[in-house]
Amino acid sequence: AAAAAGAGAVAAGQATAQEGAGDPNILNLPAHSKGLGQPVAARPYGLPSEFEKNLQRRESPGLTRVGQGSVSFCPLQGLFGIITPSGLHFERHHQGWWDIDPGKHRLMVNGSDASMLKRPMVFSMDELMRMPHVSRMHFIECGANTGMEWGNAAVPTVQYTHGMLSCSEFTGVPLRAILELCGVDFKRARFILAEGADGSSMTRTIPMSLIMSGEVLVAYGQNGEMLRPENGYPLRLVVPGVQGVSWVKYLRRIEVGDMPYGTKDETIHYVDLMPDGTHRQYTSIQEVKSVVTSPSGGQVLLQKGFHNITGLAWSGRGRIRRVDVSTDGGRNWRPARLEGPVLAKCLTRFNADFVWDGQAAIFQSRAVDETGQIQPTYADLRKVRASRSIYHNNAIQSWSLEENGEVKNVQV
Amino acid sequence: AAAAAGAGAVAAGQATAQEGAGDPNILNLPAHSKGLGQPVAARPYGLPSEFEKNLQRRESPGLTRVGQGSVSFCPLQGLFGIITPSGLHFERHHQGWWDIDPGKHRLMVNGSDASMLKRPMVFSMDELMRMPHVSRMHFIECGANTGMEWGNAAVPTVQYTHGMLSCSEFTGVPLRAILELCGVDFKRARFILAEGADGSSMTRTIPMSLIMSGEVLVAYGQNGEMLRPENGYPLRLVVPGVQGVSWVKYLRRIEVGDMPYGTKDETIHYVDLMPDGTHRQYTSIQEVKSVVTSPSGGQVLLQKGFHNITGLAWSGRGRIRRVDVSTDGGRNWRPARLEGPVLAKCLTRFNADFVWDGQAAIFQSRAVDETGQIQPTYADLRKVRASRSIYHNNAIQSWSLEENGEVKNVQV
Amino acid sequence: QGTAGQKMAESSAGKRAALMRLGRTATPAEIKAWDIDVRPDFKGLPKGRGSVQQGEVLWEAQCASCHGTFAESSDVFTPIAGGVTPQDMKNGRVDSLMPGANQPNRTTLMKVSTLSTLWDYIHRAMPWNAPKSLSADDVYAVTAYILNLGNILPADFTLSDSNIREVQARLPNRNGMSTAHALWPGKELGGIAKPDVQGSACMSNCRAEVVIKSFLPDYARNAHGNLADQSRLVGPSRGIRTDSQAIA
Amino acid sequence: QGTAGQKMAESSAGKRAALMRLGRTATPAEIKAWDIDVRPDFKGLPKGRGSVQQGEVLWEAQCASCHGTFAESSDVFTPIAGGVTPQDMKNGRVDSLMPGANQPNRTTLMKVSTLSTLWDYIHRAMPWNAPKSLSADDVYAVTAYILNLGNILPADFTLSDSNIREVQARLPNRNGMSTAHALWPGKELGGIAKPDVQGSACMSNCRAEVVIKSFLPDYARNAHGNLADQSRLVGPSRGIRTDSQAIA
Ligand code: HEC
Ligand code: HEC
Ligand SMILES: [Ca+2]
Ligand SMILES: [Ca+2]
Ligand SMILES: [Ca+2]
Ligand SMILES: [Ca+2]
Ligand SMILES: [Ca+2]
Ligand SMILES: [Ca+2]
Ligand SMILES: [Co+2]
Ligand SMILES: [Co+2]
Repeated sequence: AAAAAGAGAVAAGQATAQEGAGDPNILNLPAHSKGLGQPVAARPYGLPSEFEKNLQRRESPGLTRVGQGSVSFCPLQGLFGIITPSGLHFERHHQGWWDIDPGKHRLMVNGSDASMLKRPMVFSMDELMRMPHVSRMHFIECGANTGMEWGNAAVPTVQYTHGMLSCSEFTGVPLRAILELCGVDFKRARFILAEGADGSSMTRTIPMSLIMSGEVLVAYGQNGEMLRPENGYPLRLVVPGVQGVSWVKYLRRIEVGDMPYGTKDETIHYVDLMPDGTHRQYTSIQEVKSVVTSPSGGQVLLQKGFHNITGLAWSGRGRIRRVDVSTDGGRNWRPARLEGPVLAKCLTRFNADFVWDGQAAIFQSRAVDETGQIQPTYADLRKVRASRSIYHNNAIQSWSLEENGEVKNVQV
Repeated sequence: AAAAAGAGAVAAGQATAQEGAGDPNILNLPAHSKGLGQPVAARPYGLPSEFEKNLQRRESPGLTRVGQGSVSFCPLQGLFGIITPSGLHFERHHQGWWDIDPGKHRLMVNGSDASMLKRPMVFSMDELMRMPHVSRMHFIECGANTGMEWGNAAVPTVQYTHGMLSCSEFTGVPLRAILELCGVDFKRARFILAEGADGSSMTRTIPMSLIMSGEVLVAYGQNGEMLRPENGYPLRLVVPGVQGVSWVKYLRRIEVGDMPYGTKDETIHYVDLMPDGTHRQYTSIQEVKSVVTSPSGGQVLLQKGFHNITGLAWSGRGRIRRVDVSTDGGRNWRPARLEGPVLAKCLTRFNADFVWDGQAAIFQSRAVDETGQIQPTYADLRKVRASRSIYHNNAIQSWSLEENGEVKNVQV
Repeated sequence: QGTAGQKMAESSAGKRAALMRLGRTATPAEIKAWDIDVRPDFKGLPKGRGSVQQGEVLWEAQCASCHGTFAESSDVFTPIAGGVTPQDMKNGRVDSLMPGANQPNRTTLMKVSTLSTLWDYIHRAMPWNAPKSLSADDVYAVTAYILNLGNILPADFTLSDSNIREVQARLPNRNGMSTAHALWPGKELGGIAKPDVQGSACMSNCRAEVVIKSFLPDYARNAHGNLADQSRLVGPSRGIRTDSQAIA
Repeated sequence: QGTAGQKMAESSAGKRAALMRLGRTATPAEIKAWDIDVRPDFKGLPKGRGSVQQGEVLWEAQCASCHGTFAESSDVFTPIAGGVTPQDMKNGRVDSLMPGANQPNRTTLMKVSTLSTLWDYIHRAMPWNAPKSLSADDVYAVTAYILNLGNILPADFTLSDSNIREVQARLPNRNGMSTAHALWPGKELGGIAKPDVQGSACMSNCRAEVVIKSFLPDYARNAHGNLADQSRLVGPSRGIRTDSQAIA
């Protein structure tokens, strides 16, 4: 078996324990203090430092069998704040991703029958981008996030347990405004079908009540620029609070209708198996959830002493009201500090102090949203939904800190 | 002279004026609807679409003579919302940029004399990243932004008039907390010197009152990941509301002292020449300002009819309270819609409706901040500061829409 | 040049009229090209027919390479056929979905409750590497063949738009779906208002003892590459080494 | 393994003590290596000396290639010498900074009000491609030479830490700086509380007529590359073509 490398085994760039005249990194001026660097616009579109290459999106070995119908996970263990760098946004494709020419992309709106709307319509990107738009920060989480953990601790790091989660500022047109232009009969048309333009032509049913609230966006912007190809360039649906599969990418068509559509990804997948053998269909909301991202599984703390516990909280039902943190596996809790801004259906970053005395500890976080929903333990969750649901696992995550500094994924 | 190309001269991907059976882009299914795309993690760190290559950071020809002591401007004409994609963040280097090994980087805190603090200290990145941190969204604007326009309309697009402006979520440790660890005598030490590790070892004096407020951060995070090398990786000072040159990159040292430091970039540059021949020294705050980013100079509107006027507003004194928009060169104004969240010392995106009837128009925006400061006209500004100040031009920008659809930079 | 017009405060009617000029009416041919969805009530289903035997030919030529000759393969995806019984077809509920049924896989036929779903999906997305290449008749045929592989249709069956409702009534899991939950963000499906799971707000002494019930086994810890390469090179921690040297 | 400790609610004293263990005392040698700044009151200035003549040799070898033999070049940066008069040295105010003075450039010597600034900057950043390579004596010498090029010091002068205050008193623009403004975010500099410029909140009929006073000339419009290549390929607008074909 593996000999866990303790804190001492890691070569750390500590400023501590300085001997003699001082640190050679200070005494011998580095090349960058004594020379001329690179010019502006050396990279007209910039990239992270070479020293940051370890933070990548990665597949979970064995989870999926083909790359075009797979997932790459976001490296939450190394991220700060609430905005996910677009280059590290998690990916979920069902038939591969494309870089679509936006000049040729079209959005069609039609009805399941002609009486659903006054006029079926076609819009170009030029036209959609002329409409009044809004920008909003929202998380997107795959319904299957943390799905591998329903039965037991299965994967080593927060990238794999929770990395089908990202958060961006999205810019686009409220779908409601587009439907109004088409003269939709909102009394009859209580559902829409959103359809993508990729090979899978992903389809999902979206509730009209959410569209009426103005929250659902036909989005082209993400973190200030256009959507990335992996995230649906040039057009995707943004369905705040709802699982990622409904945020249809490469959006080509909206159909309004009077019943749900029973598509493959709401009948054969993204259905939640309950203990009575039935599947829950059209489960959509991502319920209140949180996770400590540091310290987290696969990390080794370098030293005893002060550490900042940090993590993310979110709820598909609205704002995060509070987050509590435990360092003893859930016996005792104390409130974490929320970093602002705290926005609805958006990631919220939390922090808490921790002084490591060298003893074992178990880190947990527990979020509460503005509707009063409290994140459940695995026991709470399994009591109702057992452990075969695959989707919508929002249980409290436990990370065990061992005396040698290694942090491991456990369930208590 | 140049014959301006009108709206008709531009080949536009309009969904309008469809003839016959329909649009071939719909009737003939595109390759991406009939094939298998690329796998996940094909790009472990993603990039924008190939179709977005026109949005780059660029130098302004003739403005500077060497690339390592130059500026690259952010393409504001194509951005959405308030977050600037880190790859398009404006650059200003004085002696070139570096990609510094964070394991070897150190932060020193010392005093101008020994009585200023109890203990001069050295911190590694490992240690700084263990301290309690915050994440905050702030704009950064070069003091010389719009500097080329003090005398007259000089450059064609908003990238060059206003592109030394960006906005990010920054993560780091309040400098105050670090100074407290060193036992700084806050009564005597009313100034700090911040110093970088690059060739220029950029130095700037920062007021202790701003540090005491907790706003000034020793930051390592930007938009969820580490700072980009061009923006100071692994450590930079974040000084909200204050001109970019004070946000010292590659931060290596903080000295506390009892008088300002009169550094090169606060004595020979970043000093504002007034009509009486004196220079204002230590001008720091970026005052209330806004600009319409679309329609803006160098653009050609494709069609008459509805257009969304959009732009950015910001103030170094706090939150934006309101933005007004004019389409007749400032004779008449109406309130713009502010997109949320509206945060202190952060960009605020505004929008307003505009129906183009084919006539000429002049677009302007005017911001008001929470302290009641109202963005001035060029006449207001020049009455007090004339036109040789170079720095801190926050005048109202005018864009003239001609009948052929071209938008040009003008001053009224 | 240079005189400024007055285009102030457009009335909302004026704005609406201007917005109405964006976009255009979709032509019938365009709608036909893109409106391919088939609903659970079979709205959208094109006329056509295809036999199990035609389906078999098609399957072996265009599907079996990925899904296996008997639709049993999990080489590229979960198995399609298997796990359903004649009893299930009667009840419309699949027994092997019950806890303890010891069914290794949840196959497509164990789950699918609406036949439209299968038809629609194959039509829009299969074969995976050549989606939307099948004719309507092809889709009827191959759907029939899949159902035959699941012993839901006999070998001499021909599936068509006129008998598809009867076949729907044979689907093993047709009664296996529920919308009685609080995870749909609206009232369109009925559902229930109150979420089914709630945590506890307890702050101290919330449990007598903390027992670790599941501990990540070493082989799982070490099955995700070298974790030391997946963590930043500075900060409060490093990634644990799980390369072959470290775990030797 | 697996028992959970109790590390609740650390006292703020405990937290402070733990934080205090981060970082360490800087050694004197380290401070010496990095604390190189020189303040306006010359705190931080190392002892040393250098003559105008030594400076000339150094200048020609290491500086003139970029700044010109007479520090007049604007090839890589704005000129360093020029634009100051004996009268300015008396007054401590540079006349050529006055409006209408018709001075083509604002040189370094026209602006610099504190000699420490020049010394500090040359010491930390010059030569541009080999910063921090000069000895203290070198910096004294080359600073003296620059001042000589500006006719502020005679050719036989030797600048040192003991006479630098006297030279400071000769700087042409030493009285040319003001902190009487509202752009410093604190009270440390005195300054004034009320911003000097305020706009108008007028909403209608704010001006009788709108006259375009400055219109971007065509050559300036076309001097920034092809603007059509600097704008997105979709959206409400395109970039105007300013390539050679379009403007032929
Ligand atoms: C090149 C490989 C390949 C070929 C050929 C192929 N498929 Fe598939 N099939 C897949 C993959 C991969 C998926 C899962 C797609 C996803 O991730 O949504 C799939 C999914 C399916 C599903 C849905 C199963 C479920 O449970 O979601 C059906 C039904 C199906 N295929 C039928 C067919 C038929 C019929 C053909 C031939 C006409 C065919 N396939 C050809 C790879 C293939
Ligand atoms: C390779 C080119 C190069 C060489 C060699 C060089 N310089 Fe410079 N110098 C520059 C540039 C470029 C700047 C402006 C840096 C910036 O953007 O802040 C500059 C700035 C200066 C300034 C500040 C001027 C101002 O107004 O800000 C002084 C003083 C100066 N140099 C003196 C020297 C001296 C003395 C030497 C030789 C010991 C020297 N330079 C060698 C390129 C050079
Ligand atoms: Ca339909
Ligand atoms: Ca766990
Ligand atoms: Ca000093
Ligand atoms: Ca202008
Ligand atoms: Ca139209
Ligand atoms: Ca220490
Ligand atoms: Co998913
Ligand atoms: Co600047």
